[in-house]
Amino acid sequence: MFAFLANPARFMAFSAWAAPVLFAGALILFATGIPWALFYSPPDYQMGDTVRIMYVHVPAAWWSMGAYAFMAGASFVGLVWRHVLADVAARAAAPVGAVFAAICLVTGSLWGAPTWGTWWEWDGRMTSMLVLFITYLGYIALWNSVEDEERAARLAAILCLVGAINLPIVKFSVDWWSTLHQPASIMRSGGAAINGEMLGPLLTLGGAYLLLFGALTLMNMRSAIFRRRVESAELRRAQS
Amino acid sequence: MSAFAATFRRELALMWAGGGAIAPLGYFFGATMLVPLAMGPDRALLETAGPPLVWIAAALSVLAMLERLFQADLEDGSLDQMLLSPAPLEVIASAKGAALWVAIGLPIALAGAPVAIALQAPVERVPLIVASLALGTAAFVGVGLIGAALTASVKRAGVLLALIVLPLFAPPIIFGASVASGEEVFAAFSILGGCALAGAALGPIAAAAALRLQAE
Amino acid sequence: MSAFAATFRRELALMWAGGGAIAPLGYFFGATMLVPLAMGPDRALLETAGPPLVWIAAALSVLAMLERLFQADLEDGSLDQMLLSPAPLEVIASAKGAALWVAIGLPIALAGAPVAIALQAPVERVPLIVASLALGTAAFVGVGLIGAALTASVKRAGVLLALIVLPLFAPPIIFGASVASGEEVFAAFSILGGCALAGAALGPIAAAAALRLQAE
Amino acid sequence: MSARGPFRDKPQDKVLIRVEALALSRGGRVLFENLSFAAAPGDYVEVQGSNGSGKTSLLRAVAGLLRPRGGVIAFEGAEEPSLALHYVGHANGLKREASAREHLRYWTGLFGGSASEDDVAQTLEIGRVMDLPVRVLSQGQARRLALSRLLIAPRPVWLLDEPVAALDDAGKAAVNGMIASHRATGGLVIAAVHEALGPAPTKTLQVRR
Amino acid sequence: MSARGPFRDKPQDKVLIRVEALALSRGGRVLFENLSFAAAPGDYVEVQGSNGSGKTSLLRAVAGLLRPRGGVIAFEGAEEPSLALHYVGHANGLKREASAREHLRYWTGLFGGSASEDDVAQTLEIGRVMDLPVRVLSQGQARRLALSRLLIAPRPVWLLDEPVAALDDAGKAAVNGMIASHRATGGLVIAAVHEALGPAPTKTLQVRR
Ligand code: HEM
Ligand SMILES: Nc1ncnc2c1ncn2[C@@H]1O[C@H](COP(=O)(O)OP(=O)(O)OP(=O)(O)O)[C@@H](O)[C@H]1O
Ligand SMILES: Nc1ncnc2c1ncn2[C@@H]1O[C@H](COP(=O)(O)OP(=O)(O)OP(=O)(O)O)[C@@H](O)[C@H]1O
Ligand SMILES: [Mg+2]
Ligand SMILES: [Mg+2]
Repeated sequence: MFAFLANPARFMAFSAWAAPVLFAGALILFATGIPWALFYSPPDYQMGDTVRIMYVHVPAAWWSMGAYAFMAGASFVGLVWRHVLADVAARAAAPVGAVFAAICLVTGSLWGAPTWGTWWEWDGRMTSMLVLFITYLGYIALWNSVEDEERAARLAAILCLVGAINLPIVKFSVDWWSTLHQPASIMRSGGAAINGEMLGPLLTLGGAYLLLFGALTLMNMRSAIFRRRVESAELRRAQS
Repeated sequence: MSAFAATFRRELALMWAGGGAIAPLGYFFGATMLVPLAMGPDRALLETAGPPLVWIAAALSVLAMLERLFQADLEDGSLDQMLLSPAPLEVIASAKGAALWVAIGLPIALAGAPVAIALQAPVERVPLIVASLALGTAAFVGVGLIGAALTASVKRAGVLLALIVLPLFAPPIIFGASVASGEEVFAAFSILGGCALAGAALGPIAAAAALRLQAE
Repeated sequence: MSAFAATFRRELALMWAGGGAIAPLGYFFGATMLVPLAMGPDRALLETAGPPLVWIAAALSVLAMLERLFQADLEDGSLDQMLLSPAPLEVIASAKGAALWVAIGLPIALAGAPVAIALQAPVERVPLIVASLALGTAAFVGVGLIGAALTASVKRAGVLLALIVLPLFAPPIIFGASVASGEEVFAAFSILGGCALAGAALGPIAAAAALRLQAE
Repeated sequence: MSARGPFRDKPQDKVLIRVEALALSRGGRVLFENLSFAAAPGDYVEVQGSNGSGKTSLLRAVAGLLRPRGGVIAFEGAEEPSLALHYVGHANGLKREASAREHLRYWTGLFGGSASEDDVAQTLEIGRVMDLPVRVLSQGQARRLALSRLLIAPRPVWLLDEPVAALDDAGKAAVNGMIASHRATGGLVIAAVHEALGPAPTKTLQVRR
Repeated sequence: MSARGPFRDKPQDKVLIRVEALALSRGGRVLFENLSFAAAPGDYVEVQGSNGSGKTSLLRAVAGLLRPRGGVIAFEGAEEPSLALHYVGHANGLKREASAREHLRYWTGLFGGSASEDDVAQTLEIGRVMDLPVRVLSQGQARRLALSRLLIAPRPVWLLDEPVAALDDAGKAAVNGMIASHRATGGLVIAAVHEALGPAPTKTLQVRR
């Protein structure tokens, strides 16, 4: 598929209908997932209704890591095969991933207040998530502070690959430091260990976040490509 | 436009050239983030050690900007032009100081709020911490001007600078930290204000005197 | 003399030009000196908070040296010469890293002993702290090379650099601090060693890749 | 370049420079001793000498940036000594990240000038790069920007250290034009050069070790 | 300067440079397009053009420091491409705090040279300042030090950007001598200049916007 989309013109044609479709899909999943999570799923026997924050928190956590993994893949492709579209994709995904990471941090912190009695603790998972968030900021800042786009793309790709070391740390932090945060109960070997009635809305919302991520990234990519076209048209006009 | 305004404007633009007002905060946030990483998540410990550490981070953030403050001017020939300007060098030095404070002291003071909370300071003390950071960074900048001017012609000045400046940072840190931890707030505040005033008044004068010796 | 040796020697000489080996320590001692000032003389607090803070000071000392590591080379034209040298840029970058570590990592590790004692660490733990600081600063330098190379052409790079580098400093700090406070020493040590190795191996490669993009 | 430079707005002081028995040393080594000369309004003094002979040091001493080892340097007729001179040295005094326009604006504030940026830019033909950061300017463009300081605020004495280094022929002509109109209004120019600039010097100083 | 330069120790590669349809752009602006030329061993190519026309950019592209927008730059006959060239640009590549001698020693290691420091210093007449830090050198002395890189290790191609900027007459003569003996041993020189150096160029490139 990547080879197919590698051509910017074909990509523009594809994304012109793919982005709205993904967006619509995301809306539908949100429309089913949110009421399901808020009204039709059971409260937790320990945490009561606050457990509903989970439906925002956990998908955001998943896809902030997913977005970074996507960026790392795209950066690799961009570095090795010098593919412009890969650079654009990596850059386009970053703000979305950063917002997901911020949502995860904020909701986690909101959730922590009633359940753990603290807004913030420096446990391994929270810390590594914060590190991931900062890495996102650094990545975006690096892109913005180098003028030449091609150079910015390569520099940012190097940073992205180096920062990818943090992903396994986020994922496995709960196993390495047994502290406050929940260990993985869904994505773990041996199958999910969570109440099925909670699993349904959680997975629905996970899908909704994914589609949203896809839609926003495609839209960012499209606007970046449009901007480049406008700029090079202006350049040509200025030079003729 | 006066020499003060022109210098202030240019310095601020140069300091912000990197990435807007967000930029200076990175160092501060970064430095404070290291604290709990290193100390572990022990809540009680953070609660006592945290707020003072905000002050250390603020001091080091200012310090990080000082090394090249006048050194760069010396190397690229800008210092010659400042010396030849009809405006007193004291005015120019204080414009540089003011720009430094706006570029880094003020954002640090504002950023002090979330950081203090993350480091477990009680919420009602946060406005006090912000105000004291604003005063304290002004004192740091005043003292820092002197150190930066003294070491402008020294190779790898950074460390000599730290040796000169950090002892002078001590009083604001001590009283700032005591504001942050809620002890004798009023007395500490007035001393902090005194430090800031003294720094703002004496810093540019001493710095100008040192700078006049640096050209050759 | 090989390109590695020549670069190493020159960089070391330039870093020490300021005031001999004493110089880089000033920042470190200064930064750690601020700690008791800010926290007050409470012995129990210092005992728990002190050793980790040695790590923060070490991280910030390395950070302070990074901003101009490659930026100065880019501005004065030295980077062009490095790119044109027949020696691989990776070798040159690692020579710069090695010099940085000898100039600042090693002295900090040694200085860690008196500082840890001053901050009330138990004496029998001091050799461990020294060894872990030596490993940890090596990891900092490796990561720092990457950050410095990525930001070499950026205006006011300092803060972007901190943003990029400090998150990657987190693992050595966490495990270094756990050595300092005597928890799970063996596991922490091997992870620290891993960080140092990874930094020393990957740092110069990534830095060289970034540097090749910086000339224009 | 416009014949009526922007510096013509105010009539300027007529300043006379008198240097007597000047001795300079650098790092403990004596560069020269017993150099005397005088320069009057309208004069163009050329300083010549081999590399390292002390031309730059002489100019910096006259500018007051380098303390002489001995002798007298007097500016006579300067009402306000701090408004007496401009110095353009080897170092351009530019910041890599600031644009040409920002530099002009800064100097206007620093030196109290009233010249229009665009006039100045036109004289030195840097209009096209006014909004680029200095980092990307070519060597000659940066030198022109440094020279544009001369036009920002009027000063009777110009001290120029190899002013046309890195300039092309058009640039050299522009500098010669600036010097000519400066002298015509009673200005005084001392320039250190390796190759004669163009105008016949009223006086030539040979700096020799 | 000694007729037998220190670079004569090994016989050097004969390198031929072929540039075809070269197009350069800076910051999105095209400097020139469709520049072609070839230079053979013994050639001296002079690059001319006004300030900001792209001379420096051309040299940097040939050195491989600037990626061209289009076209071909080929070094033919270079056995080891990384040993093909020396580049002396506007920036001297010197550290303020290191002495001249330390620089020569560093370059010897960096470029793998075998020339004696003192021979090199003698050719460029900087022997007297060898142990001073660059910070205190005069402009011309620093430029001479930068040029001494050319003699540290043999390279068939020399790319020189205004090599004699800030040099006095003796310095210019020394550079001309170096170029002559380099060409005599099959070397190739491309120099960007504002004023012809001295040797009659085999080829003159006009860079024009
Ligand atoms: C700011 C603080 C927090 C951060 C940064 C954070 C971060 C994360 C991350 C990164 C994940 C994804 C784990 C994975 O898929 O491997 C996650 C999952 C989860 N978090 Fe949090 N969290 C925070 C606070 C909380 C709180 C306060 C609670 C509840 C008491 C909580 C409950 C959960 C649960 C139940 C999961 C799902 C675990 C799973 O099934 O994998 N989190 N969190
Ligand atoms: N600290 C010092 N110790 C020893 N010598 C010094 C010191 N500072 C400067 N010098 C010497 O003093 C002289 C200064 O010369 P100056 O810069 O005035 O020369 P110049 O005539 O302008 O030369 P150029 O034509 O190269 O610009 C040089 O020879 C320099 O080496
Ligand atoms: N990022 C950029 N944006 C716009 N223009 C740029 C950028 N970078 C370089 N330039 C322009 O490209 C040209 C580069 O010229 P270059 O340095 O090659 O000139 P040159 O012929 O060597 O001039 P000089 O004789 O002054 O040394 C200049 O006009 C410069 O302003
Ligand atoms: Mg000179
Ligand atoms: Mg040029």
